[in-house]
Amino acid sequence: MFKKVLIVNRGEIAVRIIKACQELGIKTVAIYSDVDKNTPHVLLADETIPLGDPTPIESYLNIPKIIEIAEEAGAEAIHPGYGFLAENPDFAETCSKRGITFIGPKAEVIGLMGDKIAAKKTMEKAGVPVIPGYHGNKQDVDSLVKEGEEIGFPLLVKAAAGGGGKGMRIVDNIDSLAEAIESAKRESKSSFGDDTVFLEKYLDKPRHIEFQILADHHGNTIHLFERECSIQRRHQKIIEETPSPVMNPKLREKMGEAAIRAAEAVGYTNAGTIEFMVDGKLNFYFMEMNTRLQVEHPITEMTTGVDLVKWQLKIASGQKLTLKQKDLIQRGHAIECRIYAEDPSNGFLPSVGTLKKVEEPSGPNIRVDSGISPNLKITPYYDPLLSKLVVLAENREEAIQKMIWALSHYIVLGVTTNISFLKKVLAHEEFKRGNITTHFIDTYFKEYLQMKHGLPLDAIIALAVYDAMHLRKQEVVRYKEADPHSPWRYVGRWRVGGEIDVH
Amino acid sequence: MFKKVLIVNRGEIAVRIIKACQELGIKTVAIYSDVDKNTPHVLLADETIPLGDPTPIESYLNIPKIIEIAEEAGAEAIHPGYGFLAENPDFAETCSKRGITFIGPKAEVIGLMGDKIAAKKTMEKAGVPVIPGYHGNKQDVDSLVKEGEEIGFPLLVKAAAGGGGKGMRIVDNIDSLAEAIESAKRESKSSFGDDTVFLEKYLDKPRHIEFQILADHHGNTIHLFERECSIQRRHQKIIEETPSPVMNPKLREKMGEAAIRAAEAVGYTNAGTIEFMVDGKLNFYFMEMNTRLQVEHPITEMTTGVDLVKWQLKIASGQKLTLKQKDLIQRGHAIECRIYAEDPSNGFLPSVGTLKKVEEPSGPNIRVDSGISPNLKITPYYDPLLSKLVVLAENREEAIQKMIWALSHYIVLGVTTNISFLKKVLAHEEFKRGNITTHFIDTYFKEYLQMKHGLPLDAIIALAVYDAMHLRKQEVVRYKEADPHSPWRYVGRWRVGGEIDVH
Amino acid sequence: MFINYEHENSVYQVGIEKRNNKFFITYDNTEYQAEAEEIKPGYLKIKIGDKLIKAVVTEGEKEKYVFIDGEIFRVKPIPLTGRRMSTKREEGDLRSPISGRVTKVSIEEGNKVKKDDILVVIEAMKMEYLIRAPYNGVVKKIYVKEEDQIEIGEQTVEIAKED
Amino acid sequence: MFINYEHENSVYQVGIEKRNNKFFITYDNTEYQAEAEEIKPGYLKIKIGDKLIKAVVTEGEKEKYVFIDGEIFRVKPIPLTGRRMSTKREEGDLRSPISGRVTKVSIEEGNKVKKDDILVVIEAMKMEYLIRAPYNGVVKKIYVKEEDQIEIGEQTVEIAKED
Repeated sequence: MFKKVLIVNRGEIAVRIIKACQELGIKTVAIYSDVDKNTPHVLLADETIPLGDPTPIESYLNIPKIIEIAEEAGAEAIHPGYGFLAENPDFAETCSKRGITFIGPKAEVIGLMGDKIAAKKTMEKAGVPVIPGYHGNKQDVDSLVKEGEEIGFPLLVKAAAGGGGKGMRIVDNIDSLAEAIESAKRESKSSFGDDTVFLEKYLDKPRHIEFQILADHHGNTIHLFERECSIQRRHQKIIEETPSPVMNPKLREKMGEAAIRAAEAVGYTNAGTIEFMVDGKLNFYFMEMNTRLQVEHPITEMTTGVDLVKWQLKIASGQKLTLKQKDLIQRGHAIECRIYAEDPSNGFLPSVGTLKKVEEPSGPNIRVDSGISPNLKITPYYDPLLSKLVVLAENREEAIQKMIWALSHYIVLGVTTNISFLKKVLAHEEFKRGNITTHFIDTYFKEYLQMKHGLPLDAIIALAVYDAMHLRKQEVVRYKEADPHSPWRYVGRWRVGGEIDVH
Repeated sequence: MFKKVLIVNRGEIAVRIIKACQELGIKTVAIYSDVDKNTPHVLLADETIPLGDPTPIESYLNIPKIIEIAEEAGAEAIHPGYGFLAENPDFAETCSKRGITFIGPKAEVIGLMGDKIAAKKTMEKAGVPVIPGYHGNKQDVDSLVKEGEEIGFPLLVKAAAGGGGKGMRIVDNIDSLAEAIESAKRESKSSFGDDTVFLEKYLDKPRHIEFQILADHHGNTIHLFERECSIQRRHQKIIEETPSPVMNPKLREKMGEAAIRAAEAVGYTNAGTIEFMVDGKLNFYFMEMNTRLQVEHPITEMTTGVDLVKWQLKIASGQKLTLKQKDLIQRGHAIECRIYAEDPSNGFLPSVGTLKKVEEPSGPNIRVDSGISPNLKITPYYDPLLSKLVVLAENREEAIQKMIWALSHYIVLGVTTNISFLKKVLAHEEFKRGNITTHFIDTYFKEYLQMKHGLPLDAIIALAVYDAMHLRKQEVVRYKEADPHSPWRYVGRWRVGGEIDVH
Repeated sequence: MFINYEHENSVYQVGIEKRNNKFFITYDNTEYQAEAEEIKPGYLKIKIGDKLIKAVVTEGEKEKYVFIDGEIFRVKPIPLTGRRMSTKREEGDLRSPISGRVTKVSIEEGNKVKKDDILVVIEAMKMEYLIRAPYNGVVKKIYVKEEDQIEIGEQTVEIAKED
Repeated sequence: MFINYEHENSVYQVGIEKRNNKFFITYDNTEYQAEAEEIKPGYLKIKIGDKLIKAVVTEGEKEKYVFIDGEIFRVKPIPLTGRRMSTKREEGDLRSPISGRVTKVSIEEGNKVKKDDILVVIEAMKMEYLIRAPYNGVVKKIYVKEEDQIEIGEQTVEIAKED
């Protein structure tokens, strides 16, 4: 096993990886940009090295600087987490050239799967079903519009290098196709430095269901069952669960086999995920492979009892996978909610600010993978994921109840979060029935998101009591001197103008 | 299911029960004595009712007051937790008479099992092996000494009404038997209002292994495997784990069957535990039955995926046990450490004070059942259990590693705790090998507990830096004015007199 | 004393007095008598008759947050001496919905634009936000240039309406 | 400035000066230069050369606690102006090891006692603690009576040694 590992990430995932390393007796090196100086991952690591400028490209994406740090610190291996450099083949390649173990698959595999077009072609060859679409080289807007017309609508425009909804557009008709392609290309260029896009048939009642893979360097590949990730906003998962409410043993076996076939077709090693789209008739199609740890890996860990991050470390250090497919069992039902600093009623726009109070729920089978603490500044530099709340229960109904309880006991004050919104989704009758698709939020929550919910009386009372306890003397005096005849004398609620119109 | 439940307990177990109720949509009523006004269980409950005087007999043991509270609050059921009134047949009986569901077995069963002598006789009749001993009515010291001589030494003097090491004495020879009997009687009288004691053969290489039982009101009884609870100090468990390192499938089956037989012999309902002693040759003997939830129930929950407290509520409300013996599987290895406010190097004496900082470890498969928070006063009124730290891992070795990591990240400042001592036990070679008996602490830690460990340089530096930052001006001035020629000028370490001799 | 809280464009006015360790809260023509304790900074236990309110209140830079009954509300206290603050957007006032970086300015002052034309692109947290023309018109003023940092609520462009 | 900490009956003397945001710590004839930051109350990050010390320090009523490297240490700061405080128990000085309630006093002043005789029984947290005679002797003074509350370190009985 490694003696020292450098974690090239921040936030909750860096914390998760550091803990796994420390439990295995591995020393950890954390890196941090100027704005992350006292964040949880920095306080937890055994050694910490500053990166300076918080701009991603100057910090967590800065390959030369990171390699230099790894060498100076004497780290034998690098764990990239997810995001940042996790799926960058150049980085994996550079590590390998400098004699540092990259904890993940080989650079070629990352490169192959990172090119969504090449990935689909490879999977088609391996006999894994793929979605009809255009993955060709004609990248001018006119040609793409023509290809799109052939595939038919609705249609998906997708950045070849993309992920997490970036550079992705759904197009309902030919009129808006050109503009969607241009915008996707622009976003992809700016995010990934590559503006190649491809087009895909957009499925009916689509679900996003993925399979977790573990593969060692001795020819053993297993899957750890599915994760249902259909609940998304802006094409970004926000609630994941396992088992999928739509899954049955036969389909699970078929999809599991396809996932293993997909991984074996590219000589995959370490942890990875095969993402499938499943339509209303339970046909499934390969969508893409994520050649890294997933954000939502904890739900698999809770239902299988397997520690995926520890296995990543063991596999990377050359150990054999001792878990056998036939011994693996899913038990119970797990749900993950992603806690974001964002405002659901304002288009899910990220919210920045300083966290004033943080109190995370706890209890049996409640897991919080968290990257936050009181007084932390949430900046616009990085992804606004604050933490992941994960629960396990004996069945789906109890898991939903537990998650709602846990969300109701999650105190994060200082930025706007999606906690309340997540509760509303979980409590929705159609969610409870398991009738979910990737359109769930758009279908059922358009109105909710524009509704005003009002300030309850108890909140008004609490605020008033708090202010009465805390307002400084001069403020109180000023209030007391207010003209008793002014219109402000009226005590109650009134409405300001109209809505805020964020066009 | 009940609409409202009164929790007749405090601390971590009250918190645990309230959470289970709230997840099931049950409203909770907490009671609290004057010193518990702002403790976690009070802050979490839906309704809270004061008990006044903190003396146990005036508060958490005050049956008339508690029944009155239950009726006024409209609670349909009472959960007693463990300790206090959990095994008091009069209380269970009173609840039943007043139409309140007591969440536990019937009063008669509690009474029968609470009388250790009658319990043994019942078990012998049911064909469950028991330890040789004297459980008779001759309770004068002379008769007991005579009976003890017959059984032979070493010998155990045990309060009939006892539990948790209270009113228990090990006697090595005839000379100290009389005094041990007297002292046990006195302690039992004061703790339980009953001074009946019995005598038992003290086993060779004894292990304490217990089986968890669940039984409904429809004739279904299952066991949820064993818990190894041999690591004890002052006859009180401090580390529990499952599976037991000594267990094999055959023995597990035999003991599990005996446990179910024992439960069925008394018409047991709800959650309970059959405690066995297992000797060096893997003979097992019924020791006693705990007719309530155990402190160490979480390790069973983590390895079986079953929520015992939720099942207690379901069973008490009349629901059928849907768990089948054949479907239950132990998975992984779980360990619990009890975090006590006590000083291991001073005879494990309880430590009182105010908790200044509390930061509990967290991470995948780490569970903290906690009853504490910053600024809480630890008083001498109640048991000094602060919390229970529980971990689950794929195997025993990783579970031990994880527990040591978690203990090393458990910050409780303001009272002395056993955290450091627990780590030393877990790291002991014989513990790692699973060679544990109930004598483990006495055998391997006598010396350790008397050793001085010294203050490391880093701690000295941290203290000095802290003081340099925080000492008030006049203090600093006073130091600065100190005579540079005084003997205090010498900077380093020196020893005061000898040891503190706590005789 | 009277305090005003703004929440979702509504203003809540409440009166509060402290006398003899009791709080008298007036809202919507009803008076509530409360006993209250701050058990640790921001953590309140408020008793009104038999009812217990547990809340956590904290102050951000410009707003207050209150956690109550599992929900979090953000309010802005409004100074009593101030005037009504309109939070309605004026037509043609295109403020940034987010703090981020201006990655593209597609227009120049004097340009004619059509409804829904993209005017400015702002990137924040790896996402792209498009500021579009709310109606046909002429670009009157541009407040930002490419690569500018922009704060939430800052104006980007002014468009003079035309038909 | 010099500070003394008592831990397990040893006294640690340390010198510390703050100059230009650096701390100069002298202990055991070695000087350490440190940079330090208190990231939140009691949470210290201390840098000495390449080495980083992370510690949590807090003050109890009479003692200080420091959490470092997974271990917790309790120390008593000793005022510089004070005299050496002996924490050694004098023979025949039988202080209570615990705060609790005196449930039994088995002796009277003037009684003869033998080594290991039980003198006083104290109950705390449902456990019983026995105070025994450390040697043969005569009961000189009894400081407690049954049902008294007793604090940790409080004297119970004095025994005059006899052989």
